Amino acid sequence: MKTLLANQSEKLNQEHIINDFSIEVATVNGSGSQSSNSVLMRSLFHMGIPVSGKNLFPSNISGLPTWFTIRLSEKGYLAYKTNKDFLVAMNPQTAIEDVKGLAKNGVCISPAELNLPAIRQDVIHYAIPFNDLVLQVTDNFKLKKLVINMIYVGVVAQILGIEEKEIENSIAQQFDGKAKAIDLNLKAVKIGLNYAQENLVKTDPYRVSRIDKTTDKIIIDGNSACALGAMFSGVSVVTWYPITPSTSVCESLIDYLKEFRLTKDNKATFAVIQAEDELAAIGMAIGAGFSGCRSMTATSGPGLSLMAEFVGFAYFTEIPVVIFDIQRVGPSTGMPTRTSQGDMLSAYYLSHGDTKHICVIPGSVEECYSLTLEAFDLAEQFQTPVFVMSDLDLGMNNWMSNTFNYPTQPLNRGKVLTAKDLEKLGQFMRYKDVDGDGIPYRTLPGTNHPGAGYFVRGSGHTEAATYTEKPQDYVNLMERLSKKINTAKEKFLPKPQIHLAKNAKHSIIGYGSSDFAIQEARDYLSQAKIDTNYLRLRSLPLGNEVKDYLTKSDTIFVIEQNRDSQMLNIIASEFPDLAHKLISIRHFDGLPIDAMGIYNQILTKCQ
Amino acid sequence: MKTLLANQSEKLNQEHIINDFSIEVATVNGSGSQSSNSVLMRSLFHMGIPVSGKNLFPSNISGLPTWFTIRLSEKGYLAYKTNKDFLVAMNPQTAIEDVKGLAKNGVCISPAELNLPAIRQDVIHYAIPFNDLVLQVTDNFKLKKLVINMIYVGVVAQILGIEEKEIENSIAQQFDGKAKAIDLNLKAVKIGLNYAQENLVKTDPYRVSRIDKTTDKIIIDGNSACALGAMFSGVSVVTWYPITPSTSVCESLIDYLKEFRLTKDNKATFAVIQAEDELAAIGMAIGAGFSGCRSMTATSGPGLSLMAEFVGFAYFTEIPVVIFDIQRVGPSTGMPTRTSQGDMLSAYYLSHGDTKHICVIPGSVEECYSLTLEAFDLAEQFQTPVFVMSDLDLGMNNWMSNTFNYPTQPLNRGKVLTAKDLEKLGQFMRYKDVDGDGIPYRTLPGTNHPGAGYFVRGSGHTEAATYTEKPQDYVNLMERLSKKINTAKEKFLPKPQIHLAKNAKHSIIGYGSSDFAIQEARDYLSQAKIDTNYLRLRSLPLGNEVKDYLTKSDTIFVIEQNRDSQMLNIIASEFPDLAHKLISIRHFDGLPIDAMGIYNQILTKCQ
Amino acid sequence: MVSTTNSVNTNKLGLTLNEYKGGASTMCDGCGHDAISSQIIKAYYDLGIEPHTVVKLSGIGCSSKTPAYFLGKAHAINAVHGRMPSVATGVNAANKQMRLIGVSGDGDSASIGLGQLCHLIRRNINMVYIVENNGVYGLTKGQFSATADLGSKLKNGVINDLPAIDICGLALELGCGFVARSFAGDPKQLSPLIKAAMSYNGLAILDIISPCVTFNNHEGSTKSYKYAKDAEIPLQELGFIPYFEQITVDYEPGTTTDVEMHDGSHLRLKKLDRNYDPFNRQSALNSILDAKEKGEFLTGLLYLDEKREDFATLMNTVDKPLSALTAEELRPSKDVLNKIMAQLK
Amino acid sequence: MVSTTNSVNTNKLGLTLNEYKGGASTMCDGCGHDAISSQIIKAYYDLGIEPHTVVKLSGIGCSSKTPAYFLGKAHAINAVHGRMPSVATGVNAANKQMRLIGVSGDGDSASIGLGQLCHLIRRNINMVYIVENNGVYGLTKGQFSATADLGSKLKNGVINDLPAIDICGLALELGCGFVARSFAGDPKQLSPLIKAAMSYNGLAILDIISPCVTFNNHEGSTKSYKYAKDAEIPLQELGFIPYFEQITVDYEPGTTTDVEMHDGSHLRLKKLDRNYDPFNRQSALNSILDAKEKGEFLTGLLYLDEKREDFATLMNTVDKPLSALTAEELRPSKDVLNKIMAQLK
Ligand SMILES: Cc1ncc(C[n+]2csc(CCOP(=O)(O)OP(=O)(O)O)c2C)c(N)n1
Ligand SMILES: Cc1ncc(C[n+]2csc(CCOP(=O)(O)OP(=O)(O)O)c2C)c(N)n1
Ligand code: SF4
Ligand code: SF4
Ligand SMILES: [Mg+2]
Ligand SMILES: [Mg+2]
Repeated sequence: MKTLLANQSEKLNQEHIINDFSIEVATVNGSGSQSSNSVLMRSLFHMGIPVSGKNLFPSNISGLPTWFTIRLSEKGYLAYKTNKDFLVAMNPQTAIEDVKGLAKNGVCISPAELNLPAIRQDVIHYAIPFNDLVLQVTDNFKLKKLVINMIYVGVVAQILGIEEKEIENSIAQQFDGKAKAIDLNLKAVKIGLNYAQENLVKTDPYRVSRIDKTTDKIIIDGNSACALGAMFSGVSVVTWYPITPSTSVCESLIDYLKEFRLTKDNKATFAVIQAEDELAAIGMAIGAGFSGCRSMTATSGPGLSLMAEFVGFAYFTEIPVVIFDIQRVGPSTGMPTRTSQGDMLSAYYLSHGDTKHICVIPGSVEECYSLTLEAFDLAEQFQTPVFVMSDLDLGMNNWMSNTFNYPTQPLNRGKVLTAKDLEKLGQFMRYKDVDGDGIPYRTLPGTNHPGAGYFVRGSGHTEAATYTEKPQDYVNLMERLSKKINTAKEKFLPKPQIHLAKNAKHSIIGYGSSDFAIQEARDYLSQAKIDTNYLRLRSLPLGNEVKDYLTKSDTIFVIEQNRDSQMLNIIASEFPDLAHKLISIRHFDGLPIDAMGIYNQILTKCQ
Repeated sequence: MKTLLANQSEKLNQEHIINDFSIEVATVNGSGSQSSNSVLMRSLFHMGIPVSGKNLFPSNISGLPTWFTIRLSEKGYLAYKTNKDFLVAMNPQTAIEDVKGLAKNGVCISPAELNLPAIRQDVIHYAIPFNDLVLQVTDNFKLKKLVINMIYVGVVAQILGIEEKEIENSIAQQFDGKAKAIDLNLKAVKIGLNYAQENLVKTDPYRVSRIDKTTDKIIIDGNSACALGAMFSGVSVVTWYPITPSTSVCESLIDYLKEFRLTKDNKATFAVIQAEDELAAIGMAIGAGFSGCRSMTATSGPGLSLMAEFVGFAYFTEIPVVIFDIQRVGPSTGMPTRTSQGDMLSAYYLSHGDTKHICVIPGSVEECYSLTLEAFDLAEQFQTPVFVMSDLDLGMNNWMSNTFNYPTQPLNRGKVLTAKDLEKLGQFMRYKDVDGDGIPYRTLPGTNHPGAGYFVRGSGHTEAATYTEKPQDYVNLMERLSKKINTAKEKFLPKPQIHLAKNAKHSIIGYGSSDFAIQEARDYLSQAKIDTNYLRLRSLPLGNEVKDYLTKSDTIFVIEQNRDSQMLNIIASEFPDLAHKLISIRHFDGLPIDAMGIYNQILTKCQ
Repeated sequence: MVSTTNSVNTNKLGLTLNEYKGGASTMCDGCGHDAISSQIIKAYYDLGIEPHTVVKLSGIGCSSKTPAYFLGKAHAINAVHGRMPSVATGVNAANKQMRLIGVSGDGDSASIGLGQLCHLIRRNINMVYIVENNGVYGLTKGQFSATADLGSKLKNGVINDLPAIDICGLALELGCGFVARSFAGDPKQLSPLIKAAMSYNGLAILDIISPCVTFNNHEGSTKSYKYAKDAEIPLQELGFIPYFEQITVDYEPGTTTDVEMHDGSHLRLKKLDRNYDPFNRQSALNSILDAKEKGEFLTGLLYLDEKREDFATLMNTVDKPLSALTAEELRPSKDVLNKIMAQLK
Repeated sequence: MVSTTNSVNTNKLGLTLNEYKGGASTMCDGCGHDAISSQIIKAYYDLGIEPHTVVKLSGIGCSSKTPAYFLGKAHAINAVHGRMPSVATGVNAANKQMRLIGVSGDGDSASIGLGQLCHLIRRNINMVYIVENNGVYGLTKGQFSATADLGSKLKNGVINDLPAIDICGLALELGCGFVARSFAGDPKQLSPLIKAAMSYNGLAILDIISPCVTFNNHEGSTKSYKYAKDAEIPLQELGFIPYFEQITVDYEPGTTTDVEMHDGSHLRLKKLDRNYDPFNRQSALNSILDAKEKGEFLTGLLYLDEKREDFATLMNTVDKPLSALTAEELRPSKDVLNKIMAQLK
């Protein structure tokens, strides 16, 4: 018996599919499968195989269907793949649909009692008596529910050939020194492993095998990466109101801050305030930003809408604040646990009247970190709200990434006058464009000088921060604000990333979490003899690089994850002269965008 | 003495300027000059002279400078005119600046004690001993402050030749039967008249003379016109929170409703609720709209921002509601008593996620009435929020207009199923596109049928109004919402008004309160041999007429009252193919747009 | 026995309990919210209210989802987070004949929604308003809400150092005419309270401790089943007799009070150990403060004022719902327009 | 005489009263708000507080404009309507050493801003919070606010049929540690109250009736000068002795209470007719309710709790203001990043 699986696998060697397929684990939420899936993913990662993990979960706490997908890709493709090759069908509610959704000749592991094999003949089924096996681990009712998930890890490991050592490592990592938990889970894995080894005849082609493509890589979700960026930006006031999928930005930041930002006598160098709602959260962040702290809040769609009035206030009164918008599917409550890029227009123009905000748009978890660093600098340098436009896919899913670099630049705190400066200057005009770049000087409360104070108001104000209703004062102020944002745009905002292809007849513009799918799609397009240029936007407003790119291209596919072609709208608004070249490619069903979808749409439009 | 003025005026007859100039009255607010200015304006109007009155007032209750401008124009130009010809300088705080601001060879009436004549030699000064004269009217301290304003009415009347009878009529109209007030004010006017007649030597060229250009016309402000539109639309739930300049929409509506919408036993056929803020106001209006009432709320910039979340909810759940946005200068508090068209982008895209709202854009007080009628029909027909985008200039200033027409169409209550319908249908799918136009059927609470109920939620929902997170359900819903708004756009939204000129090389697009200034500017341009086509937008999203117009034009000047060329952005977004033709003409200092400004900008761009 | 048509399995309308149910609950097993839903279902059934005459309202949260799990045939709006009160106000203004029930959470009502709740109380909208109070934001995974008690502990050990907002105390302070507190684990008390609230003509607030088994049911929580059971001190023994049932007089005078509600139903309060007067606002406030100091958890009817006029009455609208008015009633005649035009000339 | 440098026209810092003033007021002549501004100016002057150590905060309204008319050299944020409390919270979190004063109106605080105000109270932010209460929205021309009393009348005859939200009652219910009510027309009382509020370590709420002469000072108004003067019943005679002045003991024990404030100043309360205990929350609540029933307008210090910890204390931050931290204190070292990266591998 012991050798059956091994033998079998050798026979089929010629048609093996190695390190390039996707595993889907279907469970119900609240069942504790997250740890198991993490362990599974990390073990693969530790074997040097590029992986990405995506959690498709309901807006609910427990008992509803949840799917976790792990994609393995030697080429390092990290985007969502609609094809699922290898299924662990633990959820009776969805098992039939799940099996139906499998790719051709897929594999299905399922509890024996579900009797799934009948559904599809082309699928290779491994039925496992989980309920019996779990009794070998524990008879504690609560624990059983949890450890059953580790049993499938063992089964999968055995079938795919995941190294046991790496599973052990991953479990140790997952349960972080908690010996009892480690033992129990290891035991469960072993039982799964053993059962599979002894009872299953491997007839499927899927295999993993150690390579070395993850050296120096990490796995992290975008929200934790944003949190790291914030901590290393020196954030000191964090205000928030929980909302999926932004919650974990603040929750992981709290963890980091508690670990790394206490003084020796356990005093905090930060304040985290859970506000009563988003109006309060942004108000608090603005108060702190005015007072000279690096302050932030994080939210998602509905919270963004609620912040509209205050964000306009901060824009007009020139108060720095960083706002993370982890986009989910809207409008309204929409689908809180699904991803989209549907807030681009709202965030960019947020608030009534003439407002336009600096946005940075990370395209990877690495950029979640690095653009957050930039966001805090930009907010203080330009004394204005800065949005970090992430999304659920980037924010809550697990991504492989290069390790993050320690910031090379010191904090840029912008134009702040000290008591000494004030002494020298004699007089201080809060809203005067002294340097011709549109950026005025400010003072902070606490500056020990009787001339430090000034009056912030959301109504019309002069250069001296006094009240005015004079038409020309208003025009001057508004023109200066434009100029200020222009200075940012021309010199300081994160530049787009441009990939030019030789002989490319077509060009692509994309942004944010679409990057991985776009890169993958470009490879497929090249294979279909359609070479493409690609510009990935990393900030708003759009700068000259974008203009040049538009100018040099004939047709430009603007790829985005929303219904209304929001970024295309923004591009058309900012470069009306070039707008006729734009073609919209949209994906907005709430699932992360995938390469084949893009490929197919572009192919159709090219024909 | 008696004849001096008369003689003098005859001498100068050849250079008279008749019925075509502007009068500016400079006072402080809270001083009661509003009645006097109204009387002045109406008297001119009753003499058959087209007039428009604009009040430039501070965001404050009393004691600060206020200017009221009356423009007389035989040609019927009603737009703001920056040139002031005839000044009544009652405010010592601003008198010097006011005189400096007068047009060349202007006229200045001022209190004798101000000694203004020294300031400008070219100006014709009439110094009046108001403080002495007022003693002849009353010695009541409070009343003196008020009636002094009627004295200048008398003086102006005598100098310009306003018929005394019309002043009498206007006073009667203004004080609506209150005999004591009428007497007192008449007395004051007479004293002004007599003083001027006996003491002044008329040396200025300004005259009025009866014509017949106001027959069948009315004078009204846009907010009252909106209120009338709402009442005749059958509005029954009005929710609001005061904010300048939208307050008078609701306050005049309350007055109208109390007069005309009580039953014989004094019961109300309406409910007006003063909410605690704008979030509550829109929430209440949505609750009422869901329940089958025609409901509305009115607000301005900051309130619009606060409504963002709820408006997205109503869009997504398909609840009718009419929202009046009387635009003022933003961002933030901005200049609450100055006008702008700065909320176009915010309103159109209001809320996070993919949202796009129907907006109607009145270009006159007449349209404030008629497009309000349409707005209520559209909201119920398309089960969606509809914005009426007015502004302070239109809303709070006095405009001459044709009388309003009684609606010719019955109320269009949209697709509502009765108990009988339900009985017939058996089953009812709230969100199903039965007719292929994207518009589903709804039921109302109170329908006497056990199957009438359905579940409204801002989260993902199926055609049967049940909860869903299925990607395809979401896509279907969002596509249907697009289709629904498309149906409106193609067939039901107010069409743009188009004026084509023979041989026009240039085209104009404008909207809202800019209409009067644009029309006037087109005349001046024609005189300068630049004929222009003109399309006035009356709704969003933009329909095929706009596309055709763009297609047929070479260059199109988009004229608007905001910094960021907001409508140009919208046009570019919706017609990227044609966006390269657009040229922005902006005016955004908070004063109403004027013809010369437009003329000059276009002229420069044409050269 | 008088009734012959009503079998034991139907109510006075001939409907079964099943017809008062909603979709399958998606709450966690054991969640207090489900227990409350059951009592709501039972109350409508017992009172024989037609489901389609009810409008269910809620905000966002686990608790706010529950209207989907009862009275499937009612009208319903699951509004945005914390702003259900305004929507309810609009519904009431449009149709004062509909019976409104709002279900909210402590986050929805006491954190983001506190302002709207206060103004709802002030306006005295005729509705039942239930706060399913678990001291945490269940749906966003267990952060403290503003009703979390001082010193109570989260699963991860974090301790709440801010005082709780007391929904009942606040309601009393703002003049609410029906204020009760109860516990999801005490169906005997919950049932008559919910029915009385439904019979009350005005805003009836029920603050119901409803343990979140997933995030706030541990040692150190003051909103757990165990804590509530141990600390609960019921103020009365309650009975409810709907208007269509015969009133029996089998109670000892002096110890029991019988209140006739607006619709003719009767709420019967039997005194327990304490001498509590639920018709005195001031003493109600004092009792709540006292209890808070002593760490007691008082449940029952805290305050009842049968005289306060509800908002719809103050609005003085026509008898029929505004939403039922015809075009003729809504649009004034041409003469009216002409008259107005004449005045503007 | 000890002091030689301080002439009669300067305070202990050597500053004149003028240096505590702001821009010219744009309030209507006689507006209560101006009277309050004068007392604020005087308080800062008397206490010898450096203007630039103060942050003035407000929302939107006539009242909210007034920070522009006092302490011209202070820092200031005139925030959006009704949301000043959150901004104040952020300022306090960033710099707990600044002295915060908020000025708001009844519309700003009790209508649109009610939720934020309640949560400000709950958090106990260290600041003086003044509500210039005139029962109407002055700046938008006189509509009723949520503090308008039941039955009070507008100039146009409209009568308010909703109960008033009582800022002090609410503050007490929510556990505010310093609650006082006063009247713009009573400078003798106002002055010590404002000073005591400034010396209090936590949130000090002052609800000050401040008549709107333009829109709510007529017959039928319950917020007019006349009404307030006639109805006012002061609870104590108040005196304030700043920490830097010598304390005299020239009072009769028994009739007078002397409270030492956090900063060492003393508030002296001399009993008047009534026996009022301002250190008992419950009796304060009761007195307010009693007075409301009798139509009395109680003024003075309603409640004082010197023990409650303010928010900054609870936050357990480093001693210096967070806003004064250096880059080194704010940005963890490279080792920290490396450590974190290692864990993620
Ligand atoms: C504007 C907005 N902010 C935040 C959220 C996220 N959110 C959903 S439910 C919830 C809290 C719900 O708590 P509670 O009302 O106590 O309900 P429970 O889940 O505990 O029953 C939050 C913060 C949201 N949906 N909308
Ligand atoms: C979001 C928003 N809504 C409405 C307004 C309009 N508004 C300005 S002041 C004010 C009321 C102010 O009343 P209160 O706070 O009592 O101040 P008062 O003028 O009476 O001193 C309102 C409604 C606004 N500025 N912002
Ligand atoms: S998370 Fe808590 S509140 Fe939500 S359903 Fe589960 S137990 Fe109930
Ligand atoms: S309107 Fe009223 S509140 Fe405003 S300044 Fe005038 S008197 Fe004061
Ligand atoms: Mg809760
Ligand atoms: Mg007020």
